Amino acid sequence: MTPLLPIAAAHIKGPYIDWGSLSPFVALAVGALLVLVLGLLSSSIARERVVPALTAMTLAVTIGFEISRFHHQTSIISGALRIDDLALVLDLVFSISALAAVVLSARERGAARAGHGEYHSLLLFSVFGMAVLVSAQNLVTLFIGLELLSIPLYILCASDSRRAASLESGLKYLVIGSVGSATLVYGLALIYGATGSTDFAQIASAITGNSVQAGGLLSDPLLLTGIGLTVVGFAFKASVAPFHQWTPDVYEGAPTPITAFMATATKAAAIGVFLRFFDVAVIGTQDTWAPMLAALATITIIVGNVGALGQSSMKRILAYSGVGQAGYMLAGVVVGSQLGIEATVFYILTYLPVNIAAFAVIVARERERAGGDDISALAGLGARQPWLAWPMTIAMLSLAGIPGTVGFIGKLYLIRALVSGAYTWLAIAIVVGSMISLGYYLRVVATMWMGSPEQAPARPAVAGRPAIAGGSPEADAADAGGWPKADSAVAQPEVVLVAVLFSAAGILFGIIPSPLLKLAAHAGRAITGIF
Amino acid sequence: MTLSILIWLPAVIALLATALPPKLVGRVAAIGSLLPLALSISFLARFKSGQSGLQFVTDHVWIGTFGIHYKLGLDGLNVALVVLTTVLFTASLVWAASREWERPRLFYFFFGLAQSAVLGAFCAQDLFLFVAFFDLMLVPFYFLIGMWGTGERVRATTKLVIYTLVGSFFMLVAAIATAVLASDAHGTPLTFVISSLQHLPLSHTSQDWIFLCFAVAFMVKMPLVPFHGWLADGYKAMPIPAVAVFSGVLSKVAAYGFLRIVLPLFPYASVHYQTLVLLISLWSILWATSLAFTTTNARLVVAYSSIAQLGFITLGIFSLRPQGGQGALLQMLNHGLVTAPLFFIVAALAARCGGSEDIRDMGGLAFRAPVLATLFLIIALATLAMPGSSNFVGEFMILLGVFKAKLAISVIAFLGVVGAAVYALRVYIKTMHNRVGPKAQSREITLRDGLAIVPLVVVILALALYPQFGLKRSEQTLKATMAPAELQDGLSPAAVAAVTGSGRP
Amino acid sequence: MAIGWYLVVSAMIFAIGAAGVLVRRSPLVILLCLELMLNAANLALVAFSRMWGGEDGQVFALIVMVVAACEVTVGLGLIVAMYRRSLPIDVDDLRELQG
Amino acid sequence: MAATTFGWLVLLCPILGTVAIGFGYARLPGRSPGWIATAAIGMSFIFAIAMLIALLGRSPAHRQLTSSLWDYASSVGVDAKLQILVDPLSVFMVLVVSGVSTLIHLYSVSYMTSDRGYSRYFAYLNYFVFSMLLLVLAGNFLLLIVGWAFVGAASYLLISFWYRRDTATKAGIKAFVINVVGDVGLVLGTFFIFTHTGTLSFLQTFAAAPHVFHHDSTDLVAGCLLLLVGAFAKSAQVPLHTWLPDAMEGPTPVSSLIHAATMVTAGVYLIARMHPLFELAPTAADVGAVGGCITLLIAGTIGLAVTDIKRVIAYSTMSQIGYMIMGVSAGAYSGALFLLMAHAFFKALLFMAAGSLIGAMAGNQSLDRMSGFRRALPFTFGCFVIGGMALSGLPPFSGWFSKDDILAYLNHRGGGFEVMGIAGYFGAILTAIYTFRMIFRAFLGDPCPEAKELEQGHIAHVEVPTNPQTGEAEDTDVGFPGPGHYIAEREIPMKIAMGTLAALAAIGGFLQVPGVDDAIRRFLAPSFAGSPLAAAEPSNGADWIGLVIGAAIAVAGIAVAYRVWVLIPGTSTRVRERLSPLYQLFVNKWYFDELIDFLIVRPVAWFGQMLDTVLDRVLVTTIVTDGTVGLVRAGSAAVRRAQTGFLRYYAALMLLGVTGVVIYFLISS
Repeated sequence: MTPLLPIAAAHIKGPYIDWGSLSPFVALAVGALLVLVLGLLSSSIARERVVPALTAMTLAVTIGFEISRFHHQTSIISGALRIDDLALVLDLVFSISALAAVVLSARERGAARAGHGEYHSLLLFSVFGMAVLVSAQNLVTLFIGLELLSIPLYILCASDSRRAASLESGLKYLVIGSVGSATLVYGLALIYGATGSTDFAQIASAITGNSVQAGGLLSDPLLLTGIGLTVVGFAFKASVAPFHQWTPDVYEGAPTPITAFMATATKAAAIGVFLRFFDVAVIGTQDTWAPMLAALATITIIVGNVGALGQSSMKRILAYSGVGQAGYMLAGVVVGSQLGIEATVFYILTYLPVNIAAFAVIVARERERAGGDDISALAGLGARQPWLAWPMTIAMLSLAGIPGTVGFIGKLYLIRALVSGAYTWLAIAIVVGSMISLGYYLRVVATMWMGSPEQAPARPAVAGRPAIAGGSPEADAADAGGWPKADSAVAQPEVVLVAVLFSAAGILFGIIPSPLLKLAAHAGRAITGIF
Repeated sequence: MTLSILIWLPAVIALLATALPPKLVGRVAAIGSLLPLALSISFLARFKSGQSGLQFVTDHVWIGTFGIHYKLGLDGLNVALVVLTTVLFTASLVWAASREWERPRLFYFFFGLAQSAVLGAFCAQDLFLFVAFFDLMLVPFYFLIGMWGTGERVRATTKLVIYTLVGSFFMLVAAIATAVLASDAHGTPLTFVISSLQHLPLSHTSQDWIFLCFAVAFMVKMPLVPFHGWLADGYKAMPIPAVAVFSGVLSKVAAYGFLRIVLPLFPYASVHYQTLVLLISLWSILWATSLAFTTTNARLVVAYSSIAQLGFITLGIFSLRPQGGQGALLQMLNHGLVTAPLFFIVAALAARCGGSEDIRDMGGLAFRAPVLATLFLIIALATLAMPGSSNFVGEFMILLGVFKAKLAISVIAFLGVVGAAVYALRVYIKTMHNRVGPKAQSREITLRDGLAIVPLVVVILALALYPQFGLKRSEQTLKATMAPAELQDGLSPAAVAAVTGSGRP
Repeated sequence: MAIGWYLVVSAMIFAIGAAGVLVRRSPLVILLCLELMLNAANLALVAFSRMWGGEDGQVFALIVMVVAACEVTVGLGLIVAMYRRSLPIDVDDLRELQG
Repeated sequence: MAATTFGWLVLLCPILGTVAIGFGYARLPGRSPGWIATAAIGMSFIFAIAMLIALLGRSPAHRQLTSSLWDYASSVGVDAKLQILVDPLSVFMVLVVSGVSTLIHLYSVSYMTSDRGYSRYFAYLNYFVFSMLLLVLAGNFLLLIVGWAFVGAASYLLISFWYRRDTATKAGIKAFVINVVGDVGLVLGTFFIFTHTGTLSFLQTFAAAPHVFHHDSTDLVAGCLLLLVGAFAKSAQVPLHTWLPDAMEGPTPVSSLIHAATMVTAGVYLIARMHPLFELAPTAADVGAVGGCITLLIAGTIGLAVTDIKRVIAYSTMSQIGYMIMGVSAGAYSGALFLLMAHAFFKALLFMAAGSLIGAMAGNQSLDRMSGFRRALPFTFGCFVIGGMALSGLPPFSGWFSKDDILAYLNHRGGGFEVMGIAGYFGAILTAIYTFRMIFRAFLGDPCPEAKELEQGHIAHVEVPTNPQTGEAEDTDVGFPGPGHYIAEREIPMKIAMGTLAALAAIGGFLQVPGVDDAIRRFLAPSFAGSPLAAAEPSNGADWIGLVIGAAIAVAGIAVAYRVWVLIPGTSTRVRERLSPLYQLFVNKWYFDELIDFLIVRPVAWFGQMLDTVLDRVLVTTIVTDGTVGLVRAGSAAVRRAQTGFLRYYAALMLLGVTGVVIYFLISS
């Protein structure tokens, strides 16, 4: 017996596996499975305490691995996946927002209802899918990643199965999503058919290579149709107009932590794959798809920002604003230059913290009162719960692109990329979008600090007594002057913690953007290394 | 003692003050604001008048990848304005400290933040830094108006912020375009430092559209017609200390922007659009003047008068003649000094007329309030730029500049001078003179208000005796600033000499 | 036999599936139609892989089938859950979220 | 000490007075503010004399001194220092201003006693004197404009001194605005000149002018005409005169000081000061002369018709200044300035006397109510008669020498100027008539009730003081104007002031008797050195002929007045009926107010309305603001409507999008 083993080892030569580069994936997969198993335990402690803790740990470990892998570009699994800085930076985004989601889910009914084990492991699997998606170098892995990302989310959206809205959002997401992925896969099929390869690099060379000889693929209908269908598939995931319509409904219906996760991670993943696919695989046909994407970006910016204006549900507002933001990011993709990629990645990085912070505040409000996601629930928050009001304020200002916040630098980067990419008109579109967006961002801030307009009491300031700020009854009940004790804020410290941390990051990186800029630069170089 | 200290001190003080019990915050903030005041005066004292270049320069790299620097500096254009800022903020804080405010900590925090932002905007020598501060100024005012304002305050503040940000978003694009196009055109690394950009002229076509973006941003801020939509509501809603500094200082940032950025960087466009801008300013002057003597709201009279004044300032700048520029700079100083106390006085009047700011409710207030009446009279006469006031010297030089550039426009602009006399006296007579108004009770000005107003009046009188104070420091820098445009305008070999002389920052 | 015909057929199937998604109101049938769409893609994939003579296409097709199965499972799960909530099994009645 | 030092001291005293009174208003007891103010002006008069002596100590060639304290506004080509110019002209003006002012202050000390604004009044009055002195001492255009505007402001403050009367405040703002128009003219004129000479200082400008301007060059003419606008506005010349009659709302001493003796003559001073420029731009000078001529006629005719005693004197002031402007524009500098001085004496005197009358009438100013004060107010009567005779130019009073000096010069100069000379003589008849109309109606005839009461020895008092213009009750709880008036007969200070002036009015003329002593001309000569017009004085013979004619005309005029108002009392009404259209024209002041209202005020108001409604409301608000907002609103509504919630609808839209995209790519393939 014993002597056989070495022989076997000698004979069965497994392929070399670069565990180091694979480590993030491994960590996620193992963590997800462990969590799933633990979730089966009967002890409630295990389910309600250990499972989230373990999930968080998994993500932490993953983050650790990801950071450790910086600056070693490797492609693994025989070129199916490429672990480079772009992928890693985006993976960081996913993991962090997942971490935030886990923390926010701590008291989530949905989690309890779906069973903590399933809930959390699905979350992890979704992250896993994203990780695969953004490092995919191959149509197949790309598709796998996409589905691995989506299917868990369908379930998570519906996880709060007592609420009809949750189920509805799940089903809507599923159906529309499936249509989307069907379209995508059909597109991929056509591309494969046109180029005869599923590998990005080969596709790219096929396109450009042929073009050198006989004008070939650049105007090959098969290829272009394929690209078109792919555009739609990705656009759907990134909720780019006119494929955005699932977004508001699903965001509103889904449990808020999941919404937060989707709003940041999913969007990042979709934009990431946009970068990978369009700025690498089919970069040759840029002249064809760039105008299309530019048009889509413009439409998205307008539709998203305009749509958010009249909303009353905070989740819907953020959903629409997310649509608009997707438009901005897409603009970065359009440029197609390294600068554009950097700008896009950087914008994603700036988008992550403030959005999480905003959703955290919504989570807190939802648990304090019914209909907590309605904007009216924020009335007078500034007086009663500054620890929630400030993060929300910062988030809104940053999304609006006010100086002193990361959003401002993000816009700077995008516009700079667009201008030098000769897309100044798109920059103007972004600016116009931001102007419109002020309409609702400021409305939120005003509701928190100044009460709603119609409640504003008219009192002569000249009499020395200015009108009371925050016209809502709660605000008036709150003691005049000074900070009121943040009573119910301490009720859920972890949520407040998330809100404060992420919004603080939003300010910090607004003043000292260099670290994020470095990340973005690395990510950008990662891709240009391929060209 | 670097400029950074001066800039950030107010915010820091305000932040520290939030640790105090609400009762004390106001007084501490007011007293604390004396520090930046003293600091700015020390800078003024150490300022060397003779030279045109920057002094007390602070220069650190902020965002290396974009060549964005945290560069601050003083020169003839901004040294006086910096002092003006500290003076007015101190006055407003003194005025505010004697009153009760809801949530005082927050109030004074935003006030300090505002001061820091304004000082930053004045000192910034980097295009992007300027834009950042320019927008940042808005945030505290958004809250100041929205939380402590009166009447339709939320609508007003939202309107104001959106209007202004619309402008400054365009400016953001323009600023970035300036730097990017400049670096592309000359193959130099990307930089936002103004002094460096000065040596990287842009093509005429890009100058044109970039100029327009900047112009819109600045004209909204001032505001000039037709970008004044926010003005009436905004001014009516602002709490008095906020409105005092807003029209006293913030509007100047825009005018200053023209001198600091537009004229040196886009000389071609400045000349190209000279007539247009002059006409817009003229339109604003006439429009504001005519409204100022039709409206019955005392506060609005002041508001419109300041539009007219900013119209004059813009006229001076876009005369593209050194006299006009000097006049404009002096006038910025003067206008700031008169408009702030005017708002305090409007508040005092309203307090004597049952809180109503409608001049139909006022009248005959002078009887038991000779001091108030005298202060008001002095300020009113200064506002209408009566010869003998420093304001007159400002307008004199502005109109002289315009006279040299476009005779007809200056002649029409004089209508504004006459109109000023009408509305200023009208509001003075209708409030202080005539029969006692329905709600009016004549009371002498309180010591607390006097504490805010009297020093400003003293400064006004001092300047009236010695306007040269405002002129001598700015002369060299201003010549250098105007030179490229003058050169572009194809006149004055002196300008040629100046521009070659001002080659090195 | 030219690749074109395969494409035509797959395109038709895709179209039929899409049409089904649009016209049918029962989630079950919609799921079936989604299956159709995916399988249209499969057909195309297989045809192409025949054309190019590699195994990538087949592998892809297999994976697509697996994925399709997953989606359907999830879909059915949702439908069951809705049935448990005794919610109407009709997509047109799912209009709580809108605007 | 140098003359300039005294010049600065002359300026210093009144401003110190203002400050002292201003700060001490609450503490100073009784009449002390008045005394302080009087002392201040008296001091500056003394310093003025010192300045005169110091100046006379220098050789005629070196009698133009400048002195500057510090840079006022000197940058980028503008070179304005805080600079005074001391030369015979300015010294002459300073003497007249400070001298007359001292007396009028003295008069006011008692006249204003009962007024609650006592100290405010004297603060203003001192401030005015300071401004006037600054005006005449200014060494460059900028400072001149400053003084110019300061006197305007002071005049505004004093006109609306009784600020509870809206008639007073209206008159005040009217005066101020018209004066601002004048300032604007001055500033624009300065621009025209400065852009060529490149300096603001007077002496340098005059030195440079001949080299930079060719004779009658357009810019110079434009500049001088604009200077004339300033001069006309300040000196109440047609058509910018309408503020002066209303200015009579102010206390009577104010009318006497500002609106008779000093400020209103600033225009004359300006033209005299700018004579080198005007001589280079004869066109402008001629316009000035014609304007003055027209004014003296129009004002004289109105003076015949109005019945408010102060307004009669006001119009007479206008017409007298008309003479001066005409003269100074035509080149009769010394004559015009001589008349300026004489006029200061007798017109101030007349106003004081009128004030005393009004006091006796308990604030009523209408000639129709007055009569027969001869016995009640002998002293006032005497003063009034002396003033009247001087005004109408009877020999040997000051008015005779001065006015006829001008007219003689005009006739001598010829070239169309005789026409003005003749017009001047016609004006002289009018002057005599309206002057003695006043005297006869107020003092002769049988006494009116107030006069009778006064003969009994106590002043009439009305129980409800009313505004003489509108007749509405005064706002007595505040007490402007003071309840009681003091009249010359009872008050020593008033008596002194009036007596002195009466003496001056009587003998002042002998300062310049043609052929005997040409004191004024010789003294002023250095200021007008090198001016051909100044040199071209008529011969003494011509002068004397002119004087004789003048005297005759004056006598004739008085005779007419005597016949109309004393011999055959009904005449005036009959004349009125016969020439009713003419009378209407005069009594309505030639409809100038209506004209200006129609030509300027209404259009401006309309323009303002238009600007506001059309441009602002419609264009800006509606189109720009609302338009954009509406667009965005519509968009958001559309987006939300598209968000139906129908799953299949979403799918449909999505597939629609798919087809769209695919079609795009197929097309571009």
